[in-house]
Amino acid sequence: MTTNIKYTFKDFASDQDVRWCPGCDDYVILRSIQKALPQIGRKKEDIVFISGIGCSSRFPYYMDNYGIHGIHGRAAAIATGTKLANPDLSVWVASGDGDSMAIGGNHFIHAIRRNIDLNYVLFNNEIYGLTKGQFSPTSLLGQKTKSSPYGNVQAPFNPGELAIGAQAKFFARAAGNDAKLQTKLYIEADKHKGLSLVEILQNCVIFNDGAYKDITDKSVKEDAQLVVEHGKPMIFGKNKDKGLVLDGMKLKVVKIGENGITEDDILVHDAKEKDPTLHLALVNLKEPVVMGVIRAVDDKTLEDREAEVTEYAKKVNPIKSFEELLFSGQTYEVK
Amino acid sequence: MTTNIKYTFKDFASDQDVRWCPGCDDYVILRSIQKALPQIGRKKEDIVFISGIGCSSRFPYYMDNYGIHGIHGRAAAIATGTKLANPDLSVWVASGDGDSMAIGGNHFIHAIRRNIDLNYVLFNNEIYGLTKGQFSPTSLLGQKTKSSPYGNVQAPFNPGELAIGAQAKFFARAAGNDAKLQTKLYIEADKHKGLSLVEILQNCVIFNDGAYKDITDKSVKEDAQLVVEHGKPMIFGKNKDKGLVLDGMKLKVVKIGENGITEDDILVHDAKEKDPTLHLALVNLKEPVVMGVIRAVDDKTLEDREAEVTEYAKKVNPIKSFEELLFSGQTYEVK
Amino acid sequence: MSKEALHKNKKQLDHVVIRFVGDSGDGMQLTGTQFSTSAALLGNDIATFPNYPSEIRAPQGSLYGVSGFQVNIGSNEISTPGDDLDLLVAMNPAALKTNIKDLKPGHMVIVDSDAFTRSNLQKAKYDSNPLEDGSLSNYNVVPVPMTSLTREALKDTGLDSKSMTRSKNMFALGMLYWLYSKDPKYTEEFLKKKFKNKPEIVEANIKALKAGYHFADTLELMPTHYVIGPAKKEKGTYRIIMGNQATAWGFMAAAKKAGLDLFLGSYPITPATDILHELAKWRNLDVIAFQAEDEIAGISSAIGASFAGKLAITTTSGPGLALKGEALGLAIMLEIPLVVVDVQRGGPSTGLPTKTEQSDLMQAMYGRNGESPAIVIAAKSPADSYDMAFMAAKLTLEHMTPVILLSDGYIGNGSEPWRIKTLDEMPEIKTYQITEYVEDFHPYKRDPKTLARPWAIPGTPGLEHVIGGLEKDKVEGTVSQDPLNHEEMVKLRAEKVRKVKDFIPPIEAEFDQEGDLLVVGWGGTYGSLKTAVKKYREENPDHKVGLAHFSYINPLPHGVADLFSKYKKIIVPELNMGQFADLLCMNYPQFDYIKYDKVQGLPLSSEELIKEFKKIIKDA
Amino acid sequence: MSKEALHKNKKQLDHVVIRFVGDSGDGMQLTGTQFSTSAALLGNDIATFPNYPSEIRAPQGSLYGVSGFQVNIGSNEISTPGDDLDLLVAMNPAALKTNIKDLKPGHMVIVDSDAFTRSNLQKAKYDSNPLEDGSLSNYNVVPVPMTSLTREALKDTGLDSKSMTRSKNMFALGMLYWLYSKDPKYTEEFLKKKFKNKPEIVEANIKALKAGYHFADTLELMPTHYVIGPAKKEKGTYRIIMGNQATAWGFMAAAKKAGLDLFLGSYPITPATDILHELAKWRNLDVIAFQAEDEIAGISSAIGASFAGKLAITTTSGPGLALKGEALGLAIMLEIPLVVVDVQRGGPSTGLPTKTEQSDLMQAMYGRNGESPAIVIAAKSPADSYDMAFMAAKLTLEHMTPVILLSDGYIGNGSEPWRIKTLDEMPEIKTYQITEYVEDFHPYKRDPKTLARPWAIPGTPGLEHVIGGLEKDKVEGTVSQDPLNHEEMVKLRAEKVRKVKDFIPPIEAEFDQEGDLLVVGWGGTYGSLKTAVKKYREENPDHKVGLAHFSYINPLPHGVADLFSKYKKIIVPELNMGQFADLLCMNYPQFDYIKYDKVQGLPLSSEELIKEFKKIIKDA
Ligand SMILES: Cc1ncc(C[n+]2csc(CCOP(=O)(O)OP(=O)(O)O)c2C)c(N)n1
Ligand SMILES: Cc1ncc(C[n+]2csc(CCOP(=O)(O)OP(=O)(O)O)c2C)c(N)n1
Ligand code: SF4
Ligand code: SF4
Ligand SMILES: [Mg+2]
Ligand SMILES: [Mg+2]
Repeated sequence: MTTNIKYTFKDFASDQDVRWCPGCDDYVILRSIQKALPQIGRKKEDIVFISGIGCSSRFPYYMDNYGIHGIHGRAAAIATGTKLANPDLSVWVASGDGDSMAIGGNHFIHAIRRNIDLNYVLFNNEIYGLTKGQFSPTSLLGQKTKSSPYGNVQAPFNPGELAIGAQAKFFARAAGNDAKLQTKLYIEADKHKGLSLVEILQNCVIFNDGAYKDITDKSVKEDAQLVVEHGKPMIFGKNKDKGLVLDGMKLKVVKIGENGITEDDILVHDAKEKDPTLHLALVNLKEPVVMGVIRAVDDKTLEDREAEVTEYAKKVNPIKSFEELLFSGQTYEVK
Repeated sequence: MTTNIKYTFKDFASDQDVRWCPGCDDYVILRSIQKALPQIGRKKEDIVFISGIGCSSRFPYYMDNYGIHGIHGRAAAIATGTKLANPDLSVWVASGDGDSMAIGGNHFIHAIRRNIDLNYVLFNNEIYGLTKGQFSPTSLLGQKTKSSPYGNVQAPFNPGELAIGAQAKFFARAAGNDAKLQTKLYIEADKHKGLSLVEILQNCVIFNDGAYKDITDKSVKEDAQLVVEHGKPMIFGKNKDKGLVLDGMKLKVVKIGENGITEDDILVHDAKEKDPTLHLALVNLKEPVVMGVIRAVDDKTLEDREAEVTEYAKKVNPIKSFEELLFSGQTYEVK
Repeated sequence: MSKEALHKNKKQLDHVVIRFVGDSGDGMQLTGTQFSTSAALLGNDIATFPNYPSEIRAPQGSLYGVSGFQVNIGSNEISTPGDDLDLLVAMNPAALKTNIKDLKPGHMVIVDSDAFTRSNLQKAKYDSNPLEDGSLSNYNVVPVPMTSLTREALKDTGLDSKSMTRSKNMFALGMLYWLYSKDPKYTEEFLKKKFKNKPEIVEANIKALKAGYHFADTLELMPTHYVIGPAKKEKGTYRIIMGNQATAWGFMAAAKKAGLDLFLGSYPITPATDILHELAKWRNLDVIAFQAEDEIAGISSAIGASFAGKLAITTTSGPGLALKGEALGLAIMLEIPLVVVDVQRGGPSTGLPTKTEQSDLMQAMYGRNGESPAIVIAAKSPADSYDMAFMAAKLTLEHMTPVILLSDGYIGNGSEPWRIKTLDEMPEIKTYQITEYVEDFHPYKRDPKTLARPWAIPGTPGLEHVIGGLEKDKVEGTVSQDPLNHEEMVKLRAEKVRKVKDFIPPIEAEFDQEGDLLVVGWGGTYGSLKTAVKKYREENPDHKVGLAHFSYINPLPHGVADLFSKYKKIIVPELNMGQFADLLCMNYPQFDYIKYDKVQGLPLSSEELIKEFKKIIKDA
Repeated sequence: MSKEALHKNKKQLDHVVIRFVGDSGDGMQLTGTQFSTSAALLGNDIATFPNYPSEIRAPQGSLYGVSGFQVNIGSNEISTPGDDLDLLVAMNPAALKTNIKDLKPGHMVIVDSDAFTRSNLQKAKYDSNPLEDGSLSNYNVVPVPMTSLTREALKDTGLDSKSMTRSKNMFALGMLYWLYSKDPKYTEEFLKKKFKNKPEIVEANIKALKAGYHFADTLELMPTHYVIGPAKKEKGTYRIIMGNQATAWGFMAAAKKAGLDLFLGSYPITPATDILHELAKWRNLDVIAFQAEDEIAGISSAIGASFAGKLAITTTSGPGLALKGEALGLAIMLEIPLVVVDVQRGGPSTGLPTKTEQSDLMQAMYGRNGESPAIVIAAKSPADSYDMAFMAAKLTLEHMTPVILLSDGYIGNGSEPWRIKTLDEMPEIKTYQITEYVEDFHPYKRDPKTLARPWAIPGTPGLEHVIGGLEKDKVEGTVSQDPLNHEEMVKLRAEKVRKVKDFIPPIEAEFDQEGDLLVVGWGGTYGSLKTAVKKYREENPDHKVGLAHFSYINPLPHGVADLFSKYKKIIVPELNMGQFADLLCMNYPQFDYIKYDKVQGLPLSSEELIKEFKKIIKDA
């Protein structure tokens, strides 16, 4: 249910002290969501935040909405129940890379394939924060952590790639320090019907500080990030002079103005293309890292399909009430 | 360890009665593996089959090798332990679509991303067989089963797509009734170092009979299937006159001889291309369905990386024995 | 003997135990169901139990592919599908071989003699034909060439021979109807309805049915037929209900009664899956049956749905319950309504998945980390599953803490007549749900009577709050690591479960109210125990034996010590290694408990129990 | 008083309990570790316990961000980190506020007075400055401007002010060294080694350390200093060891002793993760520490590794054990060696993850479907974890059935001196492993002594076989659904565990061997119980009190009933709601057990125990 009440971000802040480490990107995410919600226009009481366990999963405590701080890895499964039970709610998941892709990997991919209408915020800091610094399924090969003192040997997932493999219809990405883009993406995520996955490249200042600095530092970010927008050419760079073109099946960075390349040669981003091939390439691109809404394909949601099937059952099932059911089929009287 | 012993397929058949339903494709898979193993040239005692629970997971009982019939969904995790414990073993996983992608989905994607050298045979019958016919994560939308009497509302995974999302380095596919191709693929799977996933489109005669008949029936299969081979043009059809070309980022079927198209225009299959984009497109193609080794990219295996790290640890760790460890650091005498 | 004479030769029986056995493809389940349904419709009390092979469709004629269906019909109260058989119907050698040991000596076995081919004998690992080698001389063997007789009867239908053969189960059924003087009309009606779009099938089946009936009528090998009079049962409308179906319906009834929708989050597992199948049918009646990706997602989705205000349940069997432990702990910590159904099967691990056992009791009590008490209750028969499912829902809603409902393969798959209980007959269910703003709301402020907390539902303005798995402040529910608050909360959660004692019926004994021996049971063994005690008392009228059957396990009901002290001996028969006896010992160490444990994947038989009772009373 | 006089004013103490508290960033863990290590190196017995906040790095100065480290050092046997404090060192107002209640009245609290700024006082929710408002008049408050004194001392180092401030913990440590007459040389050595590439840090820290030492020496506020003489300990080489580290090493020792490699499959969870961290370091010593995607994969990979011939273990805490239940059932069914370590924490659900509890005992016993008995043992102290991990490995290898080893956050994170036990001192471990062809191999043919089965390893020619979770034939291990075979197997698996009784030491009592009261404990409470019983007997020499501490829980050791019958009363103090008492009651219902339960996330204190003992003995 939408609302006419004019909220400010403060309306979404609970009275609990926020207990993340000073400097953690989680603060930026919190604030960005609190800023997005008034623009989304849903009633406070219709919004639910569900999380697992991890630093990131403390999130619901800091929101003044309904919420469950669940158990490790099960946020998506819990949220699925909440959303199926009441499709009118706006259900958000807040979950870390470990929570979502280590112990919670199965629920993660299944929620995605079912296209249930959740807004899923993935706090990817490439580390287990709460348990003090073990490698996660997104940690880099060779990364030294408490549980990989000689370097991590387990090749990482790329969350967007995994999501596309699991049939994701919506995938967006933003840097942990980019409050503005984040706010925008949360609004887009909410607008999109179906599971909206937003990956945040979140810096953990304590156990994996600087993991993204080559992408997110002020000094480099404009050349290291390409923020895509549906319908717009994929141009980036400090001077807005770089862009993507197709080279066979691969993406290539070109410079506008060099070798006769003009803006018109640059690929125009189509987030709504059903075929995931190009989106996969975008998701996997390393230089630049692609931010923004990479994929946003309309499709039926799980709830839509549930509703259809319910309608159908109502039509075809001859039994119309529980009492009728009790007496259906072969019964007999004892007198 | 390879062997000089000349086995026949009978050497790999255990003394247990095979108890699948008459007509089940599982028999074909069993026989094809038993035929592949003598050609692989590994010693019987070095081969281990590990499974979960399901009709398909009864597989190890019928092989005269070492084996574990595990618990539902955990085959990949158990096999990971076995292979890490002894990389010299040839470790095979036999698992159904439910076992691998419902309850076992998490272990499935993690085994893939780690690229541990398992040969993973996925019996995909798009149904839960052993529990008598509920929809599985690969069942079609709308499919009526015991647990979806009004039609399935959960959009299916495509196993190859999910695997590529999880960083698969080897993916192959064959029809359940195609013993010859299967035998070949099992041999290829074994040759490949790293996780080799072989999806079998397996017909369940009891609960999902005919699920693949439009692809696998004798009468249609040559036009419905494209069997790819590395380095060969992707040509198919009863008359070998159809082929794939690239149309932007999409695959298109063309007819050789029409519109001036010659064999030379047809895409040559490169299973070794690291970039997964084209492989994803092949995996997702519906008409024709692509069979054979779609992706086979060389990369380090988990065991390789474990071995490297062990070497490294041996080099850098100043403590060379457990006794030394006991007395390392600050100790003191009480007299 | 003339036909007329034959007809007069009717013998009155008060009950009879029959088992139909054949290949998975022989239609034994249908035959058994039809026979028992007709009997029930004609007034008998009945109890039935199917016995599936663990293979889906084993090779024709193989020993492990034998499928069976047992039925006990009687003119007085029937509590179990019966122990030893009065009649065996065996459609092939494998079926004969695997079942003959259960037939009472001297009793009749009807076989399809056409099926005793050399190849079938070999598959059944018979060295010689048992119909000929005298090995069955202890039994009254009635060989009937059912296959050929059926084909003969259907030769004019135009069906192919395979299709004709498929009707031989109806031929067998017809014989049985004659033998037990039952009118085949209900089966005819059934066939007409079931195959209404395939008139040729209806015709063939009815023809075969009649042929069997008439064949038996004329057959000299069957000199007698039997009458089993109608049972005295409470007045009302009845239907035959399977345990799993009754469980499903019990929850539906509770949801209606509480004014809530029903949400099931489940993952298929034998022998619980039928509850999922059943509930999946009724999405037009406000039931969401969500098949999740695994058991953990099953319970987790139910937790999410409960938070959103549904009556939420999750169904499984032993291995699945093991997987749900962590999430169940969360539900206990959250203090939300949730029912977990465990239809127990043979363990440990995958164990004997299609067989029955009661070995998950301790798991239900303790299978979670930390101090995490749950209400644990158990159904005692197929029909009782309706009441206990209803009760599970009522307790979880009225006490705001999870309930585990234990059933088992035996009662889950078994069926019996059930006097239909409409919603009017069921007790009220009051919930703690709040869906409108209230002043002074505190998520963990409790109702002193039950210690239940309010259940404010998302969507309700002004009551926004967050619940979670960390220990929480005893009123506000916010995270609290305070030592004394934790201790208080641990005790509150335990006390909340203990208080349920005041809301459930006290334990009572059936039969003798004091005396030599108290038989103590719980869950699905009720029918066996009752039959055994009844028989024992009939045979030993001067021995005083009572039966105390527990439907409520945690907390135990009031009155236990009082009752136990009235008997000289206490025996606790269970289908496990004595788990309930151990629990009793923990709670009432002042009594001696004689364990009687059976772990064979089979129900208790009255014979073995009676033997044991005798021994104990003699020893006393 | 002259300096000399001061120096002479040394007081002998037999033990002292000190707690260092400050912000997470204040280095309290290092300070405490250094102090206790030095004390140990200088001959004291010690026990330590860290107390981390549950937040990673809470805001500076906040109440929930306080990090602490407690140490008990003594000249006689020290069994616990101590109850109430003799000395508190508090680096800021929040640290003072959250810890002062544990300081004994009249005792000394040293504070960094520089940290008592208005902003810090506010963050600590003090209305007025406790150093000034008289609220601490019950204590001996020693305010020291540590921050400024440290900066002053380091002003010539060229460090920036933030870096200088960071050394104030060394200043505090220096004061303590003087106060307890300890030579700071070990810390100097430590600093030189630890920061060998940062000489400026070494210099600054040593300067601060010395400054603190000299400051205390001159300070009039500290008129006395203390001497704690060396403790009498068994001869040998010692080191200070943390419980989790000892557990890791115990398994390494067992693997070496058995001639096997060690495989750990684990998923991080507080407070068990340090075992994973520790083992991950030693891959050069034939240890594979595999961090899996979740707990289920952790145990499953260990099962796979065990099948392949490794000594396989999996480590976790309560919620993780819940998740492992199903797979543990498989391991029990397979009859393979496997150790599951549960470092218990406060439950239920996520509970109090950083606090200690003993509430997983019942879960360890029963947290699986079906009849699935496991061997359950428990470590009683940090150093004992080495022996019990070794023993867990020995039992699982010599009996071919899984073992659950219970530890807890208190002993897992605690540390104490440990006389290093080399492999020579450890008992032999014989395995049932077969790696070469043998005639007449049957995978489930048992050693009659232990009922263990042979452990034939893949790669061995001619012994190919398949094991699985379905019930199996008692000799061949092939699938068997036979009812009597199942019953026999259920009993065999139980008997196998029961037989372990003959291979473990019988229960014995410490202190009085009969008399008024037997204190019964298990696991990590040993130190607290021992301290309490010792003290109690000192205070009440005519009361006879014994202590029976259980390391073996399933099976219970021989001699229990005999021992219990020698005392008038039995008390069972536990950090749960009486789970062990319940188990005892189930096994030995003839005794009355007085429960003493504490569920606060805290260890037992000797004071509370002594009070309880008194009450019981008086009531008797
Ligand atoms: C069942 C269970 N297993 C393990 C844990 C321990 N644990 C808590 S959070 C966490 C990982 C946190 O990493 P992530 O999800 O990336 O969140 P972050 O802290 O980095 O935000 C782990 C392993 C737990 N609480 N429960
Ligand atoms: C923990 C657990 N949950 C559920 C089951 C029940 N179960 C056994 S096999 C199976 C699914 C089988 O489907 P699939 O893996 O596709 O194998 P198939 O039988 O089709 O070959 C299920 C749900 C189980 N044995 N254990
Ligand atoms: S540990 Fe890392 S992720 Fe967690 S709160 Fe601190 S900075 Fe953030
Ligand atoms: S049920 Fe289906 S998958 Fe299972 S054995 Fe039969 S045909 Fe094969
Ligand atoms: Mg993380
Ligand atoms: Mg399947």
